[in-house]
Amino acid sequence: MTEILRMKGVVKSFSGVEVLHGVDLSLNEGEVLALVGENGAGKSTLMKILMGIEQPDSGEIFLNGVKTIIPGPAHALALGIAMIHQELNPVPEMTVAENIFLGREVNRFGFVSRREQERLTEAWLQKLRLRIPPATRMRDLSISQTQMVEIAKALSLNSKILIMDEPTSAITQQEVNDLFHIITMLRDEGIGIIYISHKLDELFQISDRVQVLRDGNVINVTPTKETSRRAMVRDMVGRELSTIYPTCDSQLGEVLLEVRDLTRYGEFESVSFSLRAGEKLGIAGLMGAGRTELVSTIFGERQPDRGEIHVKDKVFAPRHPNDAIRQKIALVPEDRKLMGLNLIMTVGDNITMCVDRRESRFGLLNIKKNKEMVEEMVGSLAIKVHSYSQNVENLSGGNQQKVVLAKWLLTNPDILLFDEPTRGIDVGAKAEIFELINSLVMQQKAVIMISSEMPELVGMSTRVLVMCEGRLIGELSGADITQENIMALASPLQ
Amino acid sequence: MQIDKRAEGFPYRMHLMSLRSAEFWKKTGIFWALVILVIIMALSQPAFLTQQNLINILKQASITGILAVGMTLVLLSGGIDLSVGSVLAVACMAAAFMTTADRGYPVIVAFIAGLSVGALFGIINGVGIAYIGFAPFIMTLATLSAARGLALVSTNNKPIFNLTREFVAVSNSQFLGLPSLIYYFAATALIAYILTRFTVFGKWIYAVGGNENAAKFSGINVKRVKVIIYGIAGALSGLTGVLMASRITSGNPTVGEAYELDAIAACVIGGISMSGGSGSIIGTVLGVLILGVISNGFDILGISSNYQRIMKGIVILLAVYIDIRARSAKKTI
Amino acid sequence: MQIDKRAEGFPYRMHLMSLRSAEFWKKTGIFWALVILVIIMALSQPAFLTQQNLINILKQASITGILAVGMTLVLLSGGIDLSVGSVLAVACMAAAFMTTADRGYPVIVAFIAGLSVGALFGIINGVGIAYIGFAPFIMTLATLSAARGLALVSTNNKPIFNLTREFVAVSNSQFLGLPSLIYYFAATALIAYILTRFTVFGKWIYAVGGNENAAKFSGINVKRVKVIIYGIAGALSGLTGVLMASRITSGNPTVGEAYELDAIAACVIGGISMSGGSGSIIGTVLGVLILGVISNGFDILGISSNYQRIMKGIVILLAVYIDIRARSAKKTI
Amino acid sequence: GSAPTKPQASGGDAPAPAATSAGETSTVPQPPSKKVAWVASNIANEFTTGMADNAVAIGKEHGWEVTVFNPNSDLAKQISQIENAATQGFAAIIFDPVAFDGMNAVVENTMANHNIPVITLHGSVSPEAQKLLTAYVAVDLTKGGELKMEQVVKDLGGKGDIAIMTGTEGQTSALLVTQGYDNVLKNYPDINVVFRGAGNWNADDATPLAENWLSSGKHLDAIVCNNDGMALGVRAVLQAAGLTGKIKLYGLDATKEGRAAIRDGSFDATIWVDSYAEFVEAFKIIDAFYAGQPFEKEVMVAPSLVTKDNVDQLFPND
Ligand SMILES: Nc1ncnc2c1ncn2[C@@H]1O[C@H](COP(=O)(O)OP(=O)(O)OP(=O)(O)O)[C@@H](O)[C@H]1O
Ligand SMILES: Nc1ncnc2c1ncn2[C@@H]1O[C@H](COP(=O)(O)OP(=O)(O)OP(=O)(O)O)[C@@H](O)[C@H]1O
Ligand SMILES: [Mg+2]
Ligand SMILES: [Mg+2]
Repeated sequence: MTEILRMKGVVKSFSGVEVLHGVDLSLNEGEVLALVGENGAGKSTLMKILMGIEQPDSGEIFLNGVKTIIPGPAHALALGIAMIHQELNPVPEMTVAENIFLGREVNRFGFVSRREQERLTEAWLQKLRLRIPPATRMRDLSISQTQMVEIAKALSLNSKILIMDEPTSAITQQEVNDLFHIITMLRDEGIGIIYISHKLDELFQISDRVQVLRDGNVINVTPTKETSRRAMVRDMVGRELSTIYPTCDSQLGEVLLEVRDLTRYGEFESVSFSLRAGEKLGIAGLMGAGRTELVSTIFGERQPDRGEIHVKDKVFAPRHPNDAIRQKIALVPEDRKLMGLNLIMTVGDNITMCVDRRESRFGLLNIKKNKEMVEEMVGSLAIKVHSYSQNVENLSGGNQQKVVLAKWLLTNPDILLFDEPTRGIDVGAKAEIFELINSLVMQQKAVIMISSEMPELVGMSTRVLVMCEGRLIGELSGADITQENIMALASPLQ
Repeated sequence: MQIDKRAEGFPYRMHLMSLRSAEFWKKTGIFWALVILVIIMALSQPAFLTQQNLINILKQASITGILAVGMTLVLLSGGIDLSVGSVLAVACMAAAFMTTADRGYPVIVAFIAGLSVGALFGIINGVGIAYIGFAPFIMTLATLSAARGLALVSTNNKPIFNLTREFVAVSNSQFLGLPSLIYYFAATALIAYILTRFTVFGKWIYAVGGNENAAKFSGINVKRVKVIIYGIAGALSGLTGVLMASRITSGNPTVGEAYELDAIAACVIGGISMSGGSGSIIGTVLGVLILGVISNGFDILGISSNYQRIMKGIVILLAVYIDIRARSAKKTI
Repeated sequence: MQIDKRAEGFPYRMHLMSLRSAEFWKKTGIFWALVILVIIMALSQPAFLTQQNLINILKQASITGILAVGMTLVLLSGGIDLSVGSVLAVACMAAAFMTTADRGYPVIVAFIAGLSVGALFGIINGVGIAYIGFAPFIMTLATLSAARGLALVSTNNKPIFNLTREFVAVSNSQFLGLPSLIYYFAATALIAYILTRFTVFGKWIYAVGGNENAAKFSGINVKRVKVIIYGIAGALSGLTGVLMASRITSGNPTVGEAYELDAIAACVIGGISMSGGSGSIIGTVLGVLILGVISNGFDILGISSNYQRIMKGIVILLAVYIDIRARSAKKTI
Repeated sequence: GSAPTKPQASGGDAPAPAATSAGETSTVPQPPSKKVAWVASNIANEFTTGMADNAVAIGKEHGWEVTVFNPNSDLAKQISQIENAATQGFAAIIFDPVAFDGMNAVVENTMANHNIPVITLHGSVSPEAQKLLTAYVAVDLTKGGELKMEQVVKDLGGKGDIAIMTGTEGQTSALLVTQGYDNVLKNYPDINVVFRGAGNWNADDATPLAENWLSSGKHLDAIVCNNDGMALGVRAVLQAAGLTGKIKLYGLDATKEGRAAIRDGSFDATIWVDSYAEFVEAFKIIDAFYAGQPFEKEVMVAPSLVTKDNVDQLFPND
């Protein structure tokens, strides 16, 4: 096997803080290298350096043994390096085809050959078994569809080195399988792939070697076959972690939330269910099943066309999320960048956003109390920040997600709606979040959890609702909650 | 072609349908606003609908129109260009300087002078914004001030009179019964339409405005794209300067004051987003026509200019309101 | 309380230090630009640094200053208000109308009239933007046009004069050796500083400007917040109208033309982002002072107004450049 | 570094308002510097540029160094500039007010705190402020408007349809000139004003306005403009429509191009204001002030009508 990439002693600091302390990395032809580590370990930063998006403070990059300087993404692309970015980067007003061919449009004398582009796009989408018309605008896609398009885009670049930074964080099992199929093909063609993910099962399925980063240092590099899940987790978090799905047996209490015949045309139809105190209700479904729309309607972000919501036996017709917050409902939205966070605001300000008014006196911010609350949340969720007055923008993806969680926990809600709460979160943190969810239900709170990760739903839920095409198809509880059962219900083709 | 089987299902199909009709409404909302406006004007004052007057409207809208086309490119890329009016004035002086009867250079020299002066300012704007990192607002505000100063300094405030007949004919002649200005506008709009709709560079404009990071990560030289966009906008301001000099038969350093507001207004009325990445040249042209109809119609109705200001504000809002309603129509279907 | 143990380590402390110095530079870049500007002016013209002249600068910057404070709130929320100059004119007419010698209402009536007229326009802007969905640019452009028309129509273009002595004293008196206008500006800036820094509402302004969607999901009534912001900006324009009427000892419908550009420029120079969510009132105040020093200093140096325009453009860019360099300094530490 | 604040020798309540209290040589004020401020109303067109040139040239002849301030028609800015000039130790301030009524407070403060001559020129200020001023040199713009409209009436034989194009609404000079038109028009009911519109003093706004008037289908015999700049814009429209001579055209200012237009018949009349003479008067007053000699407190410069008949006589050097 020939080595096609070697990074040597890469050091990188932001605002004077070193986040990579001399990292080495090597990649062979036809190999899948898994890069793992906690949130904020520096995985994305290392890859951005390889893409020329960030410049290293010191260190060297060798491509096929030749020392190379990569001043920008255009250069990296020209060298045959492509990347699926962790943070999705669609151009919302442009079509799928235009996004995929952005920067290298199929053209004749400068005129875009739209048909040809869409034809090629169609082909790539089919490889991923993605059924989106190539002329659809990106803004009309759901987050998972967007992710798939970005994957298609990176694949279509036909590069020698392909970086995938958490490509599966927003897609369902079916799409993951399609993706892995393609990864295997690419590997066999001799392409080197760097694969970053927090879903450890995937790594064992797909990777040849694993490199673990912790706090900007390389902890371990081993062939995947020679390591175990347990060892990998220990390397990542620096301690033993027994299980990520902690058990708890909470008592079911009164019905806190009841939804009857809730409908928004074109999004979901005639959805009815109830939720009890102390319950962990999972909602499963394929992408586009309408789960996000359902919970945002309960949260008052949009209004139903038909049907009723009851909270503690009283009719609840929220006009605005604020009404929901007053009823002690919280929603951790699926897209943290779009709906969860103010990226150009500080960590502290984001965390206290929902409770500022509650803590204020005469409209003045209670700065002291806020600081205490922020310290408490940062501590209890182990959010990795340099300072509370750091902009959220510069946090690693996982830590951003924790900030959203912190913000909602502070409102002390009774009903928590989690829409993909563990997206992009590392194993350690995932376990902490599940621990947290358990402690919440132990306090007789009710939790709804939407997740596209079946094991998560299986591991955590006391009951699972399955949605398909906007309708509630089935309900599973107890021992019936298995991946197979969920998949069987969620798939519309049967 | 494979089509998603689920697409046959009820909610999805409805969704597609509503989307399609929504696109239709979205694109034509402002068109209907224009139609309604024209009908009202025609009913209030029969002279409005005469061929001569309609030609007048087009002619008078041409200069703002060309500026608005340049502005569209800039807005699409997520920027703004406040300097267009001042750059117009500099180009106006330059063109007039070249074509005074005693100097008497041919008309083409005036065009070259005006366009290059304009492009130069545009490129300065672009470099300041893309390479040095000035906010577009502040960079072009500085150019607005400096270019106006330059226009005034060039002749110490005095207009340049006595231009050659040939040059005066540029804006004041007719071709196939239509004033030449209309052709300049039409050609500019058409080229810009093709540029934005069908060319690679056009896609890059939308990409830079829609998501600068995505553009950068896709290997687009965002900085160079910006410089070119501002350069084009500058050159178009230069073009209007040349046409203006011919139209007012003199080089006047005070022309074009506050034209940037009209140009931006035309774009925004036409649905160009101020935050970049969405809108089309067709919208801009409709916006230009709406502004043109308003100002011509009110003049013809003999409404005093104070009341015109009040009405202009209200009519612009009404037009945009019709557009907003049309756009949100998809939500209520 | 749990604190991340890693935070106690060496890198964290170092980071804090460097952050502090980066923050320091970031916040003070434009301050140093102002200092450098003042030094240059003082060296070129000793009369510049006289106490009397410095007071003059503050006094003359006050009206733009108050407008800029209102504009800051609007820009922070991700909007823009082009109507401030026109609203100023309407309020100026209203205040003058109340205090003509023959009507002779007390001064407070003029303030109430001016502020309410301003707030009314502001609320109209806010409702149009938040509830109907007009783009801020187009909504306030319409108000710019309509309000100016209204000011002119109100007395058929004629000024209102012969105001009471008490009212004239509002802007033309001194207190503790300083012109009263300075106190109005200082008070407005101080209140706005407290509002933006220490109140819940102030934080909501940033939240709305930074990510409107996230703000909505956090339970903030985004629409209401916007209406209030535009209302405040309108009321502040109204206040400047009252002060202006007193300063010019008459109600004049043409005052305040193009003031919106100066107000926005002051904000942008001071580092307020045009896309909302970041910046501070202190920056705005520094921006106002920079513009004030430029216009006063150039006059004093006897630079002809055309060259002033050129220089103004260049100096604004230089000032912002110093700020940009200071901000990026953190990257090279 | 501000000027000494001696009590003002001349003033509105002095029994002989036309002269300083001469004789008390000990109170003859000393000029604080050799600088004189000319605070224009704007410097945007040929006429106002010419004024600034005249100010500098004539000031120099009288031994003053003239600094030109341009508030660009912004009233508040003009007030600021007068304040700055006063505190900066200028020996005299001459200004052309942007607005008639806007200057009371600044004139009052300046006169109270600085013992320097403050003179209005060309435009005028309200009576209260005028009383306080050292002197004023004024042009009766209303008179100019009247002269011109009389000529229009004469040219049309007392009957016809006209359009009036004003400068920017609300500006004093536009108001005064238009007032002059109306003073005359009220005596001639057969002159019908079909349109009134603002051309904002410049050709680029005048052009489309005139085009729209013409395409409205209404009959017009004459277009009367508040200044030559707008009339030149209208001229291009008339020429393009082949209506030169059929619709009479009137300007004001008698700029160089305006005079040429009178000569070639494309303008029918304009009004001349002699800004050179105005500045000569103003500097005479300043000199007399610092020499402790008496001077005229009010100087009126009459505007004159310029037509084809007298243009060569008035401007022999063109
Ligand atoms: N532009 C930036 N400015 C300041 N700090 C930054 C910036 N980008 C990254 N960081 C910091 O660098 C560290 C590494 O971030 P990085 O995004 O590489 O983590 P990661 O390993 O990809 O984590 P995750 O699994 O959460 O995506 C984090 O502490 C982050 O806060
Ligand atoms: N921005 C949008 N514009 C128009 N339609 C949309 C948009 N986003 C989603 N939809 C449609 O709404 C429906 C539900 O989509 P959504 O992806 O939010 O469901 P979900 O169950 O939350 O799935 P996911 O697992 O992807 O979060 C789908 O029919 C989808 O096509
Ligand atoms: Mg990452
Ligand atoms: Mg979803």
